[in-house]
Amino acid sequence: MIATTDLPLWAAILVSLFLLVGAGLTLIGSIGFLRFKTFYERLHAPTLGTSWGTGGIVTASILYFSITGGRFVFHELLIGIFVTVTTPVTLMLLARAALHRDRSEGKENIPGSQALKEPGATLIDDRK
Amino acid sequence: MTTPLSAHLVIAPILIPLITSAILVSLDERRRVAKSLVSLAALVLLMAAALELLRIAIGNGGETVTTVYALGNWPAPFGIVLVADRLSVMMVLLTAILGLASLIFSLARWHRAGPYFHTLFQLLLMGLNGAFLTGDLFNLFVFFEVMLAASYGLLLHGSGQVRVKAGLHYIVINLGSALLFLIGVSLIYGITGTLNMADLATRIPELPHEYRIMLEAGAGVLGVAFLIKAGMWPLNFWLPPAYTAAAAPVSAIFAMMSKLGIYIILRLYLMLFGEGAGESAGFGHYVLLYGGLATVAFGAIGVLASQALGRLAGYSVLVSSGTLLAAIGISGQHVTAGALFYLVSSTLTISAFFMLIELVERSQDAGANVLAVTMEAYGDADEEAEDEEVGVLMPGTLAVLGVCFALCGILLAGLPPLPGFLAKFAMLSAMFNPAGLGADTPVSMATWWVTGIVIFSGLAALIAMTRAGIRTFWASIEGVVPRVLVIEMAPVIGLLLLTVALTLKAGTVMAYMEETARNLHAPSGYIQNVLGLQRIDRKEVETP
Amino acid sequence: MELVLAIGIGIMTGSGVWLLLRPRTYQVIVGLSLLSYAVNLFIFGVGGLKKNAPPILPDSGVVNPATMTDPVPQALVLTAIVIGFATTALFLVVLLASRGLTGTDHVDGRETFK
Amino acid sequence: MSIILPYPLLTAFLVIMWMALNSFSLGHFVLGLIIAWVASASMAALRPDKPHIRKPFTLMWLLATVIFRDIVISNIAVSTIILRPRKHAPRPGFITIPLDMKSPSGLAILAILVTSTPGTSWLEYDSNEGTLLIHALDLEDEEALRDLIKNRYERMLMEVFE
Amino acid sequence: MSDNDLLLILLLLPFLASAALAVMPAQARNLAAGVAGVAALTALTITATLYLSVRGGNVLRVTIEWLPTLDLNFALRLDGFAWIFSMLITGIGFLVVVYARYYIAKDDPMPRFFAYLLSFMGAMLGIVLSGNVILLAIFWELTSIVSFLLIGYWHQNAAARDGARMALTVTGIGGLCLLAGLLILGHIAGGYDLDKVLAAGEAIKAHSLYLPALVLILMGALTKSAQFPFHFWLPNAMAAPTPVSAYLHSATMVKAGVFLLARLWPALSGTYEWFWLVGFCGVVTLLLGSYFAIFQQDLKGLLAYSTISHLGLITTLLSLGSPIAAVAAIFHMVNHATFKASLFMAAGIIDHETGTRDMRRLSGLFRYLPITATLAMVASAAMAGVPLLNGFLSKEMFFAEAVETHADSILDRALPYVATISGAFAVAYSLRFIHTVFFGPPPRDLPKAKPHEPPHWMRLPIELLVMACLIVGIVPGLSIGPFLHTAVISVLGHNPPEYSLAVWHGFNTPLLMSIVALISGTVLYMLLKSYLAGGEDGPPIFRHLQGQRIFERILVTVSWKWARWLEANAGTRRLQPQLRWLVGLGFAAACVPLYLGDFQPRQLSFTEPDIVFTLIWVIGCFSALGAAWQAKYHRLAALMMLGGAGLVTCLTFVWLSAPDLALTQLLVEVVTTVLILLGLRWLPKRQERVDDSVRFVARVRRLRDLLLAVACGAGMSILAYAVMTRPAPEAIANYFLERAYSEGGGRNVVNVILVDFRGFDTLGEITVLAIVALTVFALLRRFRPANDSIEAPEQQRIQNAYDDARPDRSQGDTVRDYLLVPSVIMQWLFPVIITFAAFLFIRGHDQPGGGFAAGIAMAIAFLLQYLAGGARWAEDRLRVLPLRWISLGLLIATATGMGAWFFGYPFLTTHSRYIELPFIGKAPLASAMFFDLGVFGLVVGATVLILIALAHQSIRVYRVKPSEPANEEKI
Amino acid sequence: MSLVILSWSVTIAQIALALAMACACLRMFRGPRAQDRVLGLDTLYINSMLLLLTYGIRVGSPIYFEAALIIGLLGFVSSVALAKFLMRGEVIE
Ligand code: NA
Ligand code: NA
Repeated sequence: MIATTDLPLWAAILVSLFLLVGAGLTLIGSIGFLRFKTFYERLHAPTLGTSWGTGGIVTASILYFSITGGRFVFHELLIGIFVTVTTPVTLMLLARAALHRDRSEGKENIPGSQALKEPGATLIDDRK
Repeated sequence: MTTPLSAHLVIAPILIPLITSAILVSLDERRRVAKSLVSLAALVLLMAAALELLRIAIGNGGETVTTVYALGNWPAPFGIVLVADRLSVMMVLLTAILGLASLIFSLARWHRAGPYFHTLFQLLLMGLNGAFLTGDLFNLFVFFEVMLAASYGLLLHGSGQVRVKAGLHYIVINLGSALLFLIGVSLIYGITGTLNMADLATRIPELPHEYRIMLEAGAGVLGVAFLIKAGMWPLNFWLPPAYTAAAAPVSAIFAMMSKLGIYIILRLYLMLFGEGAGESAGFGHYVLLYGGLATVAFGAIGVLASQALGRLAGYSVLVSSGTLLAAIGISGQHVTAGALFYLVSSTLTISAFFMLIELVERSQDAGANVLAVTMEAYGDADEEAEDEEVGVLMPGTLAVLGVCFALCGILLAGLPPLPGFLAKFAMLSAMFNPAGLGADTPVSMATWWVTGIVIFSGLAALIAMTRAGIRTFWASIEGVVPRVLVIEMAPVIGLLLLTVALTLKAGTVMAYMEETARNLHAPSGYIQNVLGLQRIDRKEVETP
Repeated sequence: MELVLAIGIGIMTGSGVWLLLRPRTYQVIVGLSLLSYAVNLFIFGVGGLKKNAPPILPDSGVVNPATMTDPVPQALVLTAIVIGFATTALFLVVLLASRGLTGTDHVDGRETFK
Repeated sequence: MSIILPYPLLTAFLVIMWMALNSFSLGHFVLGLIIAWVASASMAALRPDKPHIRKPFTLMWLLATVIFRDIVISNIAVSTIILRPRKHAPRPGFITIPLDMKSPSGLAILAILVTSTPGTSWLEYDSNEGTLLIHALDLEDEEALRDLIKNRYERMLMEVFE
Repeated sequence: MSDNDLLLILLLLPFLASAALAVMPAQARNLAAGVAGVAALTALTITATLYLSVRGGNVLRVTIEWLPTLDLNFALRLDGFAWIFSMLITGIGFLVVVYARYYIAKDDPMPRFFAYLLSFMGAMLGIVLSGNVILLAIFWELTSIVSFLLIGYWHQNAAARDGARMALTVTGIGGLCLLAGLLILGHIAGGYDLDKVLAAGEAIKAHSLYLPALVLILMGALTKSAQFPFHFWLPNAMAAPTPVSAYLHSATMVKAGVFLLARLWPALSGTYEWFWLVGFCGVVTLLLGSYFAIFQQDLKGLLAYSTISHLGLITTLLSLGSPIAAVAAIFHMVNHATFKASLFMAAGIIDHETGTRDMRRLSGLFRYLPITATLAMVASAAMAGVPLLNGFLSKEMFFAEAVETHADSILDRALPYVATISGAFAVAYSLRFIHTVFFGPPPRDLPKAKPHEPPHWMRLPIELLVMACLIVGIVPGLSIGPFLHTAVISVLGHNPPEYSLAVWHGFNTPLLMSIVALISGTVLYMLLKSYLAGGEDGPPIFRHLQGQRIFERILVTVSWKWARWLEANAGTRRLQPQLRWLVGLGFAAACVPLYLGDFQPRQLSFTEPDIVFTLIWVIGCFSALGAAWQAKYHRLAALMMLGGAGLVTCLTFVWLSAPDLALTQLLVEVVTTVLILLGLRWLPKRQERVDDSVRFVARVRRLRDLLLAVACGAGMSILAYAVMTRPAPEAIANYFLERAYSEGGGRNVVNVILVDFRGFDTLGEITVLAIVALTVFALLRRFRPANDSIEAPEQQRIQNAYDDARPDRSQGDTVRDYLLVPSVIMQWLFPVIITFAAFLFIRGHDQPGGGFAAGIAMAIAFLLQYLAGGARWAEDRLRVLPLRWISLGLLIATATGMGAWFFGYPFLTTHSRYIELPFIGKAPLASAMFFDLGVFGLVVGATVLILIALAHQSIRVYRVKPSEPANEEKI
Repeated sequence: MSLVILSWSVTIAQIALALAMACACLRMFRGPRAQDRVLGLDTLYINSMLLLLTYGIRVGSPIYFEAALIIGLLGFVSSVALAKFLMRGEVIE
């Protein structure tokens, strides 16, 4: 079903390599995401997918379309850029939120957890 | 070479409110006078357009002239067409009339109860007119949604707990029905490959069996969506609360909305499942007939059980809808003619009644005035200017209100001589004599049922209206005369006078309805007109 | 593929209907959203399923219609998506208003009826 | 310059983005320029903190090494951790790093770098105290990490932005 | 002026006068009376002159076309019978007007009274003059309505209101039945013209629908004429002003029923059913009415029951089916009208002068009102059937008929005795009327101390009527004879039976019966005298069996209690049952045709399996189920799973060649998620509770819902599978694919459909969006959160408290630090997203994208800045004027559509051509692009408006209301 | 040959990505906390974006690129909103 009549073998191998690396990293990241015990550990896992997971597949795509199209196209690179720039936003905001929630619940082993529990800061009603 | 503007008259009932609303949005909320004037001018234009369309549709020799307008210059089964025939034009005119009446009524106070009243009002009219004029099934969906969206806004106009609660139910039900609509339309498209109503009518008779039953499934689902709008029992419990909760002028125009469901059932049922539909002819007519009867019965019971006038009016909408559904289910040409007459008269009546109720109840106590309560509790300070309604007070208020109330009662109960009676008589007489007077055909069981239930509903309305009228006008403590302005009373009187005019010119009106019904039952003229329309040739026009 | 999609549509419909019949406004709005996915997919499906046959013409503009998927259902779905979005927004605000005015998020505006 | 073209780098990026998305033709250059100009002007309306990139090449060098070296390495490291059996569990933990950099843009780049590198995540930046809280997946070598962020990333970024 | 015109004028005159009276001021008493009197007198004169044209059996007909297709025309028909009735109506009408002028008190609005009275006169004339049975029914109901107003004239009085309502209800029911009956009659006769109906008599009687028609018509006639078992409304109608009673309840309206029976006599009578139905009601009414009359304490009550009884007499006569009986019936109609009207007026004078109508308080009034008393005595005698008075004549005819054998049956054989007994009762109550009121000791405790004779004008009508009784009673042949003859031949045809109007027929059985009745009646009165003087109101035995009370109770039960119960149980005000109906019926509507059509699903095909697609859908299904599972207690989780389902939907669109849909769905997905999140803040907190899941009822309900959900899901699956696997029909799609480029100027066919082929849909669709945005905005301006969500969210309170507690921090530091770095990136993205939106817009016509997608993307760009900096921050920098965008968008789209007009094309016709641009070269320019621009603008405006309006709720300051009990319902 | 290699690798990559999506989805289900779910959804988005890219290679058409681009550029917006909701109880202050 793939219209790749004009793709040379080396290119096919290269594209496949990048593809498999990218997809593999993403899968590993997601497995880690599933396996890790705490939220803060899990936070690391998806970045495999957003870094070289994405990188691999974007590269594969650029290679593939540049070679089949006969000219260099790199608009996929934009995806890489955007993902790299936007993922930190999500992760930062989320991590800080998790920190807040853990602190306000007084979880052990969380930096700053005691600070919230100081007198004057009692406010947690533990609904929800 | 340009065609005259009048060639585009068919689309005027849609564009006039659309453009008006766009202008209204850009006007500042505080410029109420300007907004009112723009809105009023639009309705006058709309009325003029509708009358002109009516004149065209009647034609010279009494034969219907069906005007087809191909949007984007794409011919019929492919592009969207607007079709102005007797029925759609009549509905558009009725919309314009109710619209004008409600708008005038609202100018006394209601249009100030929240932002964007005029805009939403115009868009509601646009939705209604579009739905009446379109010849395309999916475009119908779009206009249904335009109308519904505007109706949500209008129903919630003025806010307050009652409205919001009723509005919530109303919205959920209609979202559900929109989904059914989509399922139905897409199924029909999947089976027949077309969305044009006329084209559908030509394709249905040729469908093989397997396709036909799937088409019927689609039509069934679509039918449920329409029946929700028309208010058939047991899909109508949302209707009385919603219509009651809405502000009076809104309820008054809502009276037209339930008729849209009826209109579309009438049109599609007769066009798609009329006698020419082959194996599918008469599909689901029992549902319409007995569902309609159940609706009348339920509506009548509700009318009896209503303490508040608003609910009574809401249930009257159901009675009216049910009667029409049952009449469509009977599916005889003369019955349809009577039903059309009934449609017009009952819509005018209910609309007038909704407005009247607000005026009548105004005298009872401050609690009845939802507006005042809402304003007091939740109103933003910037919302309401201090000006109390300015305008000429109605002289002889109580007497006028009383007379109008009595007329409404007579109309709702179907008592003679007003059109409520004439229309019921026309329907029943046609049911008893399907082949015309003098042909002693056996009277069908359905006829007995309809007769019985129609009489029962009339009786229920009579009892309830007397009860309510006595309570309101006779038993109330003297001295509390409501403040009613002339511009509030005028639309009520106007609508009621129209019913009187319908009585006096009943012969002419019935002749129109007969011809309309004939066209509906023999839709080949409509179909030929729609499918036969040629595109305007581009080259011909471009070379000067 | 048809089978998978059909089952998927069925499950989305089922979940949506279940939620639609629940008493909390939030459940209803989620249910309606699920139902509109299902219905959109259904509309889309009636055009027939074709892979890699988007109704986008080549530069020449000439095309064999048989190689392309039916664009009409897609156009209908687009309209349906927009209208669905609009009505979801509206419903959301109305349910908020109802919650504000009645104090509860029950669809009937009170906890237990009667 | 600043009125007509308030963000030249941004505008350039947008023009390239436009042409990458459409095509590298004169027509699209002109069109892209117009659109990029409008977009930059609207950016100006936001009145953001306007970074002054002193050493663009240092920045590019930093980015390149991070992307092609640090991130690759940590990709491998984290993959190993994940694929390793449970008993070889890593030693995750929090570390607080005092930062001297105040430039929001510099911090943003730092955040991107830290976050994009698997194995470290940015948790909290306290602007009053100038400290950064980080979570590391494997704290085997805490000092190395501290050193990487403080002395390499932060220092280079401060060179670029401050 | 021709007779035809006169006839028309006769009918219209009362209505015109009524209309004139309706607008007169309440003080214009004399003017009102004058107008009414002149109108009535004119009507009387016209009627009198019209005699010439009906004499000898002629019929005067006027027909004005009204609803010719339905055979309902404004047909008037004056024959002898109608003429004699018209005389009664106009004549007594005139007298009542004169009487009422003096009767109606100063405080009551006289013009209104006369307006009602004259409309009634018109309606009544309408009944008798109708030449079309439907027209007759119309006037019939009109009399009911006007009588309602007349009885309720003193509506301050509860009895008047109740009486009015009951009269209307009963006669209204009757009228509706009558209409149904007439419909059947018209069906059989082949038309509604009276002549046609009368001519079809034999066909009618032979028809299978004769009995239903008869019963329905009788329902009308018997209710109107207050016949058993519908008699009870009449005594209650006595709350009406006396002129009304005199006019409606003796002379005219109650006669309408028997008039109709007589009118349709040729068409309906003479059958077994007729005899039994009509006869039974008549006889029972005759007897009961007279019996009840004896025991009334209210003067008007006595007269009312007497009227009932006399009408029963007429009904009985008509039931017999013999022509002579019919003659007697017609004669008695006239006679009864004269004496009963005068008696009512006399009763009115007594009431007027003494202030009471209670016979226990009235006594010896002869000394105060000698003339009135004399007149009343004569009229009473007529009522009792004393010789030399008109009542005697018709009663003799009745007795004569009673002894004849008609249809050999119990009823027939009992008739002579019933007649005699009722005659005796009539004597008794007539005697009572006279004796109690006028004789005996002077009254003691009258409300008005000094009764005296009324003004002469008030007495004049009685004098005239009593004179008529005497004249007819003494010289019947000379006075009433010819007129009666004219009436009789108009009902019975030109060969009427032999009848004699002589006063003396020799000593025969009827006379004997009269004598027996006179004597036994007198004796009966003597016996009952003392009982009656102190007795309760109403007859013994039946006192508690009051028809009126039973009726009221039934009415309340049926029309209120049952109705409310039914309304509550056949309907619901709850949402869930309604949705269950909706879903269930939608399901049924799809399934029933399939089931009936014996639908065979296709063989499942597993060819071309797509593992990835299947995996995606596994995720999709789990997400959907998860959302359903979590939506109650874990809203956020459900929202995310909903997002998962949406994502799978997008992937499906991509997989199956719908890139445009995927784009749009993705964008909408983002906005919807944010929107719902914005709303979540205002919903109540919910804790997982276990108790409600174990309740049995709840479980059953859930099981039912689950089954419904499963059924719907399965149904959709089957339907979807069936429609997806069927061979594609010859669709309109090919047309679009073929012309999208050549005529639509675009290569993205979906987009060309949206902006060109079906651009009208899009116009509607964006209108919906605009409407919703405005509505949301309007609604949120009045938004008021629930008490328990007014406070800032818990997180903010904790963080603020933390900031406050630390000396080195100030409130807001936490959130500032939180967003410090992310917001920088989010700001960078602002121009990027704008550029991207432009990209989506520009290429839309040829590639996936378009105005809608671009608009949403643009809105997200704005949204992101609100997220980054908060509403105040964003609005400090960006002045988005969403309303402008909406208005402009709508105008641009519409104007583009109208632009085609200038080239002579219909709305929305597009033009595309290539234009030469400097630097750029040839560029495509389609007018559809402008349309899309409108779409873009509107979508940006609407989306932003919705989001902003919702976001602003958080920064609004709400007044906390101290207590609101309605909201404290929580248990 | 290149066709075989490429089609196999694309298929494997797609399956891997779909499995990755399944993992993310599972995390979204299991939680245990809201932040885990948000992260799950975000990962789901990214993974599906990559899947779209591979789909583009598979069918050799750049037409599906925009959908991936939208996820890449705008997919994070809903995650941001969710995160902010967790942190502040409110999305826009
Ligand atoms: Na209302
Ligand atoms: Na009466």
